[in-house]
Amino acid sequence: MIIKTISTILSNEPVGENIYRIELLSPEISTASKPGQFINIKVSENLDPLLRRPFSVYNVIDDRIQIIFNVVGKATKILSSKKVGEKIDIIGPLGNGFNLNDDFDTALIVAGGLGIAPFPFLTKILKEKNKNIISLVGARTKSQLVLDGFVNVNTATDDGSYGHKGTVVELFKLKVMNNDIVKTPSAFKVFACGPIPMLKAIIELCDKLNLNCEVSVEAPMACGTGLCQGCAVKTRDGKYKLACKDGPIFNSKDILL
Amino acid sequence: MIIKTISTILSNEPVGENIYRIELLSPEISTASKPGQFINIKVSENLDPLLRRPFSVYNVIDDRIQIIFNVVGKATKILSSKKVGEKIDIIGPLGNGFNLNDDFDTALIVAGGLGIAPFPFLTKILKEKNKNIISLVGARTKSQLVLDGFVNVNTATDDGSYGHKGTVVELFKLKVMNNDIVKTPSAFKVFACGPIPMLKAIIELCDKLNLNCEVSVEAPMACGTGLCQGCAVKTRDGKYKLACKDGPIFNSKDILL
Amino acid sequence: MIKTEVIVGKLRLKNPVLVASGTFGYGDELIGTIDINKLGGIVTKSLTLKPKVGNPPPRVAETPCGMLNSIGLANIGVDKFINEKLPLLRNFDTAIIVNIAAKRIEDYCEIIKRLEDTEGVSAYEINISCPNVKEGGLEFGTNIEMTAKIVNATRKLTSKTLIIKLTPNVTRISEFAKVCKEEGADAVSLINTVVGMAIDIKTRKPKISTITGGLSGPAIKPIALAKVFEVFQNVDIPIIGIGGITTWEDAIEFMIAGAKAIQVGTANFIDPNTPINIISGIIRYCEENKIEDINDIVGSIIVETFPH
Amino acid sequence: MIKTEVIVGKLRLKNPVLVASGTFGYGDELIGTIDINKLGGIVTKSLTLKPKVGNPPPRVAETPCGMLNSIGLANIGVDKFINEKLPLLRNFDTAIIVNIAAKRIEDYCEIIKRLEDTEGVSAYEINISCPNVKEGGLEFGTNIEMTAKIVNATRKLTSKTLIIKLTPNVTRISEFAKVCKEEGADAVSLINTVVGMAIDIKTRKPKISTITGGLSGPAIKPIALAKVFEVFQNVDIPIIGIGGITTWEDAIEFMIAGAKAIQVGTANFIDPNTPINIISGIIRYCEENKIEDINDIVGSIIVETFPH
Ligand SMILES: Cc1cc2nc3c(=O)[nH]c(=O)nc-3n(C[C@H](O)[C@H](O)[C@H](O)COP(=O)(O)OP(=O)(O)OC[C@H]3O[C@@H](n4cnc5c(N)ncnc54)[C@H](O)[C@@H]3O)c2cc1C
Ligand SMILES: Cc1cc2nc3c(=O)[nH]c(=O)nc-3n(C[C@H](O)[C@H](O)[C@H](O)COP(=O)(O)OP(=O)(O)OC[C@H]3O[C@@H](n4cnc5c(N)ncnc54)[C@H](O)[C@@H]3O)c2cc1C
Ligand SMILES: Cc1cc2nc3c(=O)[nH]c(=O)nc-3n(C[C@H](O)[C@H](O)[C@H](O)COP(=O)(O)O)c2cc1C
Ligand SMILES: Cc1cc2nc3c(=O)[nH]c(=O)nc-3n(C[C@H](O)[C@H](O)[C@H](O)COP(=O)(O)O)c2cc1C
Ligand code: FES
Ligand code: FES
Repeated sequence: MIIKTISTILSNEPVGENIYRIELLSPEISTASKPGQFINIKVSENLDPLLRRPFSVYNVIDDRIQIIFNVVGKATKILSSKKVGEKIDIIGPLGNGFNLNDDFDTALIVAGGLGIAPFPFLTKILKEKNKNIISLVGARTKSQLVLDGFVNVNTATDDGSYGHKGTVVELFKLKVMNNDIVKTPSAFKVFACGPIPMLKAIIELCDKLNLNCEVSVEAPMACGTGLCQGCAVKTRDGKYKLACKDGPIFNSKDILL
Repeated sequence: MIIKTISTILSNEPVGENIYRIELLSPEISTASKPGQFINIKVSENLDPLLRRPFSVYNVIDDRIQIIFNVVGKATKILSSKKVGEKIDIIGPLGNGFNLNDDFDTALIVAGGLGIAPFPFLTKILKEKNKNIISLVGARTKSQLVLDGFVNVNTATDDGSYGHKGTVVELFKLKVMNNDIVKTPSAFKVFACGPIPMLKAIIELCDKLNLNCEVSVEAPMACGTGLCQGCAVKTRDGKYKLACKDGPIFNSKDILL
Repeated sequence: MIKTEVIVGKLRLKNPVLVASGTFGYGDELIGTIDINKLGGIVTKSLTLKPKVGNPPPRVAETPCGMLNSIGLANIGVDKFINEKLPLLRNFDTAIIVNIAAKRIEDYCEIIKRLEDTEGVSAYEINISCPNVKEGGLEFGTNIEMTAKIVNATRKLTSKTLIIKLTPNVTRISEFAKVCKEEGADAVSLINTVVGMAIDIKTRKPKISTITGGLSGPAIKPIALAKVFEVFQNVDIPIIGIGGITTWEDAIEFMIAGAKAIQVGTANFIDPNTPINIISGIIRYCEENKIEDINDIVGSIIVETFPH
Repeated sequence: MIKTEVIVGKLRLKNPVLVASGTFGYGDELIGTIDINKLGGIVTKSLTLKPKVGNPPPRVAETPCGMLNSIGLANIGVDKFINEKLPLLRNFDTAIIVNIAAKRIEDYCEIIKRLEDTEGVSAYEINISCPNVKEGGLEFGTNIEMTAKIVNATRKLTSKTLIIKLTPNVTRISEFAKVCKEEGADAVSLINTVVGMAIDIKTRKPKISTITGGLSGPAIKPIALAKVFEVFQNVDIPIIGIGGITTWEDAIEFMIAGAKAIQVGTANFIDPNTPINIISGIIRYCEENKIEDINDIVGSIIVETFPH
């Protein structure tokens, strides 16, 4: 069920370099959301920017929903300047969300850059399910690391300003090799979100190690609701799936990035 | 000299039904402005609305400039919701302004609806020049009459809720006929601003009475600076003048509305 | 009570507001989200004879007040539509207009034959104007002889309302509309998307995998409106207006310019309730302007001079 | 130091950023407001043989991310331009490209003859694509034989750079560019405005006195870019890109698509400093991307497949 609602902004604050977190009042969407899903926001009443913009559900707290975003273009710039009390038109929850019914003991969360977005909510639900969690979070530099809502965190920064110096993929390799994961792969499930090159690398590693892995995939979207067929993601059998409906969460075995 | 500046909004308040007044800090434009001129405002940093919107200089107070406007479409809606302290991109002062060098003792100001806009500033300057002033102001209804800055005011409302019941044109006829204007037309100068049908009627009457008359003409504008040739106003010799450069103030003898 | 029914060919629409092909799936995507029964009609995603996976990503990109798309007619194929979608759609009290695309005339015909054997199709819209497929598509829609042949061939196969969807990417669209009329089409719908392009200056690659794509949305509204008026002035055939319609005011503009019905496309992506809001807006406009029959708006433009 | 000079025909431009015809007056309007010497060049308002008063109002209307205009080539005529404007313009260190419009081939020729006798003209831009005049204008620009004749006739009269300004309102713009090349034109500039329309639903009258007008502004940028790329791919002739360019990023997009120079039109109305800002933006882009010569951007698009 898709819910369209005019939601009130409860807070909007910078939480990192060029990174903002917005909290929205939306009882209906909060209740209906699952980790990995997203909401689609119309940031302006005018025609520019025209289309809605998709943002992962960062967290759900009672009747409130949070998003976190990087200011990269005009819509995110407008969002970053929204004031508390302003209203905003949102549709959600959209997409499929992570599958938590697999048989695994330990969740291995891998986030690169704003790929952190879906994980505080996922972490919360995993904790409720008593899963072990290992979090690997990478960013370009310390000021862009936002670690709220993560547990058992290992960090990597490109410039070495915090944690491991290097990418989160390298960190993943390190952790996986020094761990018993390679011995008992079935006990683990990887959840990854981040830029396409990072996801590609993680998928390749998971393929090699035969690890169960789900990734959150970003694709340019026009509708977010399955109407336009715009958000195609290539599948391993040479067809396409829709990031907005069949995804944004895909099993790594299904897709070809 | 055209000045383009990013100006701070000092106040924005409703002053009538659907009517707002904004005060802007702009020392350069304030100093340079003459009554009858206008400023051209980019209300949004985004591409919709695209073009600037022209507004008469309502008043100048020291280093501040005021405009007054009716909410009629998307740009004026956005303007009405601007907060104190926000910045706004303006160009001005534009256009020619009223000619106050004519030989007249008494100014007869005629304003219909938001046609009041240029007159508080004009009134101020006329007072400095020790002219007599008679003001005729018309609106649809009382709640749309904004009389600040006028002196010696006679009002008309379509619904009779305040002053004469009827149009400002009727009021003009009444006043002119009951006055010595017809006898000594050269002592008077009419300054009119309002909707086209009103201006047409006033011009016709002034023609008949041989009254010196200047009108402020609104035409759809793209640039406001003489670049586009968009704001054509027909002249009596079958050519066109530009409302933004040759106007918006025209002698009633020159144009054909 | 405002009379909102309009007639296009043999097709009675309870109101003039349709949803455009490719912007509403097969009509089933939003069941439960919006009240389908309120729509004048649904135009399905273009169906081809065989299923098509469509073009590689990226398939969409935003442009000023518009968007580019190159979906490449990704669709489930006519048979699956008949078996899986049509049975659902039949239950709704709205017109089902099946949009058809093909690479060859024979394929257009074969699709119609298969659909003629089923229940629930109200009319056909023949897409000869998709800019995003290698064969068929624009090549047909910019070629007047080919247009004539397709209309002629499909007309023979059905007595249902036959609507031809035209492309704006031609010098004189009214010449195409004229041929459609001559060959027996009941109506034309215009416009399909305008060929457009965008480049990512960081990668220097086109933002759409097929380099160019189809431009839609408010940006093209003035273009669409001019095309509608051109056809209205020059050809006596019912027109369905499409292009950037986002508000009820937009819809009224198209009707004043000569459109008997309109389709909402890109605006569905922003708000799936757009068509419903447009319907109520039109009714309000009629009430306020004391228009009893919506048809009185159609072509009611007041012009003093004539365009050149 | 980035090399910003580009060469179009025989014309050396110190940078690729020009202002478009009809959006910058005769170049004298903004003297004192912006630094004219920084511009790559000025394209004048279209000049006709005799002065023209232009079309009746309303002449402009805003549309989503764009505007319609129907100025009707209001201009002071070539003689007054030569006597009153050119002497001023000559003083600036920028290319002066005189844009010419006419109803008859002989008039195009006569205008060029008069201009050939004066000093200060850097190049000609022949407008065969104005949508807002009854004769000439679009009728020329959508007719390939007429296009050939005009280029042929004007080419004979001057050894200066001859640029032909094309209309997007045709099925295949590259066919027109090809003819221009064959007849000896040095370059093509594209695009002129797109035919469009808007209606005031209160009065049911067109918002533009001539019913249709020319659509310009960001809305048409994707269309213009597709046309530039179509010509770049198919015809070996220098291209000047025009259409919706508002930011330096837009300008870079056009250059990547194949434009050697670009013109800023509607954006001048919003901010007359746009061209200057674009020039500095392009230079910054070159610096950041270690591009030493601006010409290296031209046509540097990376494409895997080819458009259809
Ligand atoms: C399912 C989904 C969930 C997302 N969740 C988040 C999130 O939680 N936090 C967050 O910061 N961002 C998220 N994004 C990306 C976010 O939607 C874009 O950053 C946003 O749309 C940019 O809008 P803009 O107008 O500011 O930038 P634009 O001006 O539209 O673009 C600026 C730059 O970002 C790129 N870009 C724009 N949209 C996308 C996109 N959808 N995918 C990849 N690149 C894009 C453009 O190519 C351009 O380089 C998500 C995207 C998807 C599809
Ligand atoms: C020189 C000049 C001075 C002006 N001074 C004032 C002023 O002091 N106060 C004020 O309230 N308004 C003034 N106006 C009119 C003002 O510019 C328009 O109301 C404004 O541009 C509307 O913008 P919008 O986006 O809100 O409405 P839009 O959505 O653009 O239009 C809404 C409605 O207003 C009409 N409209 C829009 N622009 C104009 C125009 N320029 N002339 C006539 N009708 C128009 C449209 O046709 C439409 O019906 C002035 C206009 C000019 C040319
Ligand atoms: C994502 C997308 C997919 C489309 N798919 C089709 C299609 O399959 N068949 C078709 O005839 N038109 C298709 N169109 C064109 C629309 O039906 C419509 O003609 C066009 O988008 C203009 O209308 P709009 O501006 O309201 O979107 C598509 C448009 C979009 C944006
Ligand atoms: C108000 C206006 C007047 C124009 N006048 C002319 C003209 O006289 N001659 C001409 O060749 N093009 C004319 N044009 C077209 C522009 O030069 C340009 O080709 C077009 O506007 C597209 O560019 P833009 O989107 O940057 O404005 C005019 C455009 C506008 C908006
Ligand atoms: S974004 Fe439209 S189908 Fe996924
Ligand atoms: S508004 Fe452009 S010339 Fe007057």
